[in-house]
Amino acid sequence: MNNSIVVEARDLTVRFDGVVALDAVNLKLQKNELRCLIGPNGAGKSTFFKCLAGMQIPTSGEMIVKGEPTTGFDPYRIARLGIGIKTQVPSVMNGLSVKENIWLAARRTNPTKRANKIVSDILDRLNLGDLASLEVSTLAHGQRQIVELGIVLAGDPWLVLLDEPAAGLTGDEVERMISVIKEINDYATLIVVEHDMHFIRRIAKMVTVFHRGRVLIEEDVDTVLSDPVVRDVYLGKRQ
Amino acid sequence: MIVSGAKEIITTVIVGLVLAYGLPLGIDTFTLTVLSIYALLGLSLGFIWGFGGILCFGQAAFFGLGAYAYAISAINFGTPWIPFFLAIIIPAIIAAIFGGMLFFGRLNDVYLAVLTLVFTLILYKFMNVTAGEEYVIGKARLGGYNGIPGFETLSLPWDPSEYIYGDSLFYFSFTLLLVVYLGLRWLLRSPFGRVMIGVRENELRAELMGYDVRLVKTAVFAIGGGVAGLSGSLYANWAEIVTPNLFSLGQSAEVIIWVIVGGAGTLFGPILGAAIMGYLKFLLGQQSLIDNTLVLGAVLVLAVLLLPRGIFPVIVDAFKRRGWKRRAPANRPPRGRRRRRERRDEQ
Amino acid sequence: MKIDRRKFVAGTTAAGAMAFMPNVVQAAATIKVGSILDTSGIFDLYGKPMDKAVTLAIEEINAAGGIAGRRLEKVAYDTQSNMALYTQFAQKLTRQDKVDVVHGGILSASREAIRPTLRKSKTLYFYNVQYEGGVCDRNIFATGITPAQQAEVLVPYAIEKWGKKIYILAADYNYGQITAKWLEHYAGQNGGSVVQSDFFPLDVADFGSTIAKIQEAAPDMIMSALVGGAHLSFYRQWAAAGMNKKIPMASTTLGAGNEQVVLTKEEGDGILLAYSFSKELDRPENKAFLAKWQERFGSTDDIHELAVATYQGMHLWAAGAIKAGSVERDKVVEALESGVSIVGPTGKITVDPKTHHVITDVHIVEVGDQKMNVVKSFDQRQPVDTQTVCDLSANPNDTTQYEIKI
Amino acid sequence: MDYAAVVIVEILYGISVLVIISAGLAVVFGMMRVINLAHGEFITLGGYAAITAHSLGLPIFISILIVAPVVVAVFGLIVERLIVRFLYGRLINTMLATWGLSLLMIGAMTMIFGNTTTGIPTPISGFTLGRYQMSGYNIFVIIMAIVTVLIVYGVLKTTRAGLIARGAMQNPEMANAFGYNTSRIYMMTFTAGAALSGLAGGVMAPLVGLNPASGANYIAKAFITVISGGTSVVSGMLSSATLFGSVSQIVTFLSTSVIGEIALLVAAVVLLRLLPTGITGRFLKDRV
Repeated sequence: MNNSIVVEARDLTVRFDGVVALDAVNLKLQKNELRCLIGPNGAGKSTFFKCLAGMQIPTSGEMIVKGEPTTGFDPYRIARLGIGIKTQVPSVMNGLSVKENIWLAARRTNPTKRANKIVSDILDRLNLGDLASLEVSTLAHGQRQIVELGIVLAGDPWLVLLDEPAAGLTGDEVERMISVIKEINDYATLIVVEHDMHFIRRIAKMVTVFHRGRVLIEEDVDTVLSDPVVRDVYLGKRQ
Repeated sequence: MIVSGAKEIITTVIVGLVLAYGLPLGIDTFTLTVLSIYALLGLSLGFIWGFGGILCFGQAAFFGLGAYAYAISAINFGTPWIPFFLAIIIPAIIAAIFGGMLFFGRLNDVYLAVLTLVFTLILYKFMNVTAGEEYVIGKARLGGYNGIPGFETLSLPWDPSEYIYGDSLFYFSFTLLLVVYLGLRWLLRSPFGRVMIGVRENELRAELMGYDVRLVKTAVFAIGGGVAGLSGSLYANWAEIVTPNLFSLGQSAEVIIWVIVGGAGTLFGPILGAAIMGYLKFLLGQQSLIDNTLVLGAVLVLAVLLLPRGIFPVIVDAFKRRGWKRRAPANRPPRGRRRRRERRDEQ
Repeated sequence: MKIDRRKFVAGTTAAGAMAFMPNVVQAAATIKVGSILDTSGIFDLYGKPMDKAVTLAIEEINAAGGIAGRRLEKVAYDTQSNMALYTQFAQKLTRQDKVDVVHGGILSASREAIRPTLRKSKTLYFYNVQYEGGVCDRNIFATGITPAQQAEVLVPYAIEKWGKKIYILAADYNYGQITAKWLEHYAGQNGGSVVQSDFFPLDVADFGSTIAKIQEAAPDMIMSALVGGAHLSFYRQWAAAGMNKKIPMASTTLGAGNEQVVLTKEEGDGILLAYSFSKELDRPENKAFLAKWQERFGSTDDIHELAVATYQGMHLWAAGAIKAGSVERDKVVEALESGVSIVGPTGKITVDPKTHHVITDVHIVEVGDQKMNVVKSFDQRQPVDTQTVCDLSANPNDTTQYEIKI
Repeated sequence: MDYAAVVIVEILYGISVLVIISAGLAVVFGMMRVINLAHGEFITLGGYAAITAHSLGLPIFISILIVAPVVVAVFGLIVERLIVRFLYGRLINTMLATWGLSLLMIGAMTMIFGNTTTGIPTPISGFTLGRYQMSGYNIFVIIMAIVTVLIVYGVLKTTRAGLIARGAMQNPEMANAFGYNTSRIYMMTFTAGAALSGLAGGVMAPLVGLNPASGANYIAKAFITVISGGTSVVSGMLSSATLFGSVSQIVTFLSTSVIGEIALLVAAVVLLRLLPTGITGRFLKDRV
């Protein structure tokens, strides 16, 4: 097996009550790659994402991370492999402060002192200093996205999974998100599920397009975006 | 949320001393003892519900198990102190096993509620049919509906003829209440406590951080079971008899009422709720004008409708606007997240 | 007489203090009778009439001049059918109210909850309830009928009338288990046999499968020691299946809470019972008692076995205290142990000095038209069950509740 | 074999009792995601309504089949307006409030009717099955269970009201947009559930001795049946009632009724452990 392949899906299939959400998907991911998954609603990209994150058990097929089969792992075991996950709707601890949220993520792998240090680093890095002691439930949607990103970073992951990171962000925040993603990509592998074409254009290198539970095409970003079939599927299906 | 530890210990001890001297002036210690015991039981549910996000409809199960564990082992050992500790450990272990079964099965919400309820019902029904001679544990007959009377009660470890009884049982129970309260406060401040709160806030996120939510919840449930067991063992010492009614639906309902009335999401609230409702019940018992159950029910309905956060947080808010973490009224969460958010909305 | 100086000082101080508190003088002069009963909650069906019986007996005793010239005063608490409140109120009665005697307790569990408290505080205790027997404690007098007293007369009568094969249904707790054993014991003595004994927790209300099982066993009769509201469903379901026409039934429990009135004629008629009391008892004392109750409370509908036992328990205690000339515990106990008897609505009752239980008349009654009609009376039955295990004149320090091995 | 027939009738009867006492709760839970913990007291109230009506001289079948459901429906309507409607969407809060309501009702019924166990005689006489004498009323209960299921199914599946109600429960915003008043639909559904509880009380009244605390005997079983069934009103309730009814009756025949009840509870624990969202949470999802 090629050592540089860190994530591999083999014939991954998910069925819900007879509806096929994923149909024998095969996908490989190189180390330090930044892969974008796109596709219209219901194309299967989010289902694929959930299988990878341990939030969905595939009906059949295999998921392999760094040579180890992870099919059917619970999310916490996936996370313990060093994988950071940001879900579609920000999954944060609403009743806790920004700082406490990030601290909890940092504390799992670090002793208290070191965790405190990591928290302050991340608050700086994401410009969250002003919000540090506010309760997350009081923040705007975009700010919560950033907090969630901070949580992901605090776990010091080598693989980061982001589901629609740009949704609901203001212009400034999008810029910050883009720069953080690029920064993360310096040392970690990334999978980004996204709708927003402009955003994809800004960050993507390789893009995988899902359609009706299958991989339609897997090419570099320019090829994909100029592909007439993709345009058709995407725009046609969207409305 | 976090006051400095030393300051809190000092405050608690001072308030405790004042109450320990003040309360017996107005209320007899026999009643105060049972109020302290109820407070401990309320505290156990307040802890797992308010901080662990586990709504147990059968907290009485562990209360009863503690009382029975004490009575049965006191008859077998003939001394009170080994049973006293067994009455904490056994319910905690049973809670760990039962909780583990539930949480590793990923049961939540109403399903958790129904199974904890069923658990109490099974114990209740079982204990009620143990009148026959064949139901013996060591030297102790389980006694069925009539329960187990006549076991050794707590005495001084260095002088077994000196029983902890009457006033001293009150001071003993009250001290334990303070100790457990401080212990749980300390636990909540520890890293484990924060993880636990994190799990309550958002299980999925805690999982995605790499915490094994099932294990955390099982541990929380076991601690709650141990505290309820302690309270049950004190109860056995107070009442000098244990009966299957300790496992009854009514007993479980009362605990939930205490926590709701006092305020879930705080530790002091359940204590206050238990004391107020316990005393109210006692007072109601001395009149026959209006049915006691009716009043308890009305209090619960009104509390849910008017004071869903409980009395204690409202008092705290009234006294100081700052310092207590107020929850912003939760907006209706987006559809997809409703299930997960539900628990929080309800507190 | 030598006057101890300290006692004298204490006495004068107390007298001085009392001069300023006339109420205390009065209170000290009355005799306090503690009553602890469930007058609300699920057992109030039993407790309310018992409470009335205490009131009536106190009024009668006071009208007759009280005890040793002192009037009686009732101090009552409602335990709300909650066992926890029993210990709580027993403490209150002994510590705060400092009563001279306690009458009360309904369930055996409630009696066992307060018995140690009353013993420790040396407060005399009367338990006036039909119960499983076996309590052996010099501080307590149990004036209710016990299973052997009922079974001893009921079983032979029923066997002679109906046949030898008996199917027993009993409540699944001490009372039911022990009663079933006595029924079996007397069945054996009288040439009968028990084909099956089934026990039901007090909340079981569905007897469909049991009725089918009984038919499978085809006994000559049913003996029931079922207890409480839920078990009442059995009689109803039994009649609904038409079984009451096929297999006759006897019971040691039906009617203790006036259940014969809740059942219809069709459901209840023909069931045989054994009690010390029935409203239909044709005795002058009973008629007088019913008349007084009617006058005091307006209706005699609620009177039952336990209320009468309480009424007689009060009078028995008063007779002992009058004989002793004091309400001091030890003196009253000695007086009662010397063999005091009274004649009450049920006839003559006498204290058995060895067991502190009572020797009483027992009557076999048949339910008919929602009444308990007396068919045969047996005079002065001994508490034979408790007598097999308990001898307080030999072991005055015994405090056990024995489970009688037969 | 006669005995086998008797056993089968008893099993059917066991299932029917579960269906009857669960139906009201199932409708309210399945349609509205509301657990009414005062359900047991609703049943008890139905029982008292039937007994009172009968003692006032009304014919017994009118008392149990009409008076009981109507009285409890009216009561349910009042409860919905005063309490439940403020708590929609907050499952646990509704459970707590209705638990309070149940205590309140026990207290109130004690004050009104007293603690004495009462009842009405069984209106149908027994019949003979081979060597065995059976209760005719048990057969009536089985028939009533079938009728109840058919009514609930029929209303939900075939009538316009049922369709609107199902739609509104699935997607309140949508129903609102179509001009249906969801608040009214909730109100009607809760009232219908209460009527079913009242019917259960009426039907059960001749079988059991009734006292204000009787509700406790029903609520636990009904709660377990409904939750284990899952969210589909009819198929969920039917499947779990069948499972639990058979388990408890068979075990009862083999041992005692308590072991039967414990078997029912253990079956519920095992079932929910294996299928954490109930039977229809896993299978039969799209049924009514």
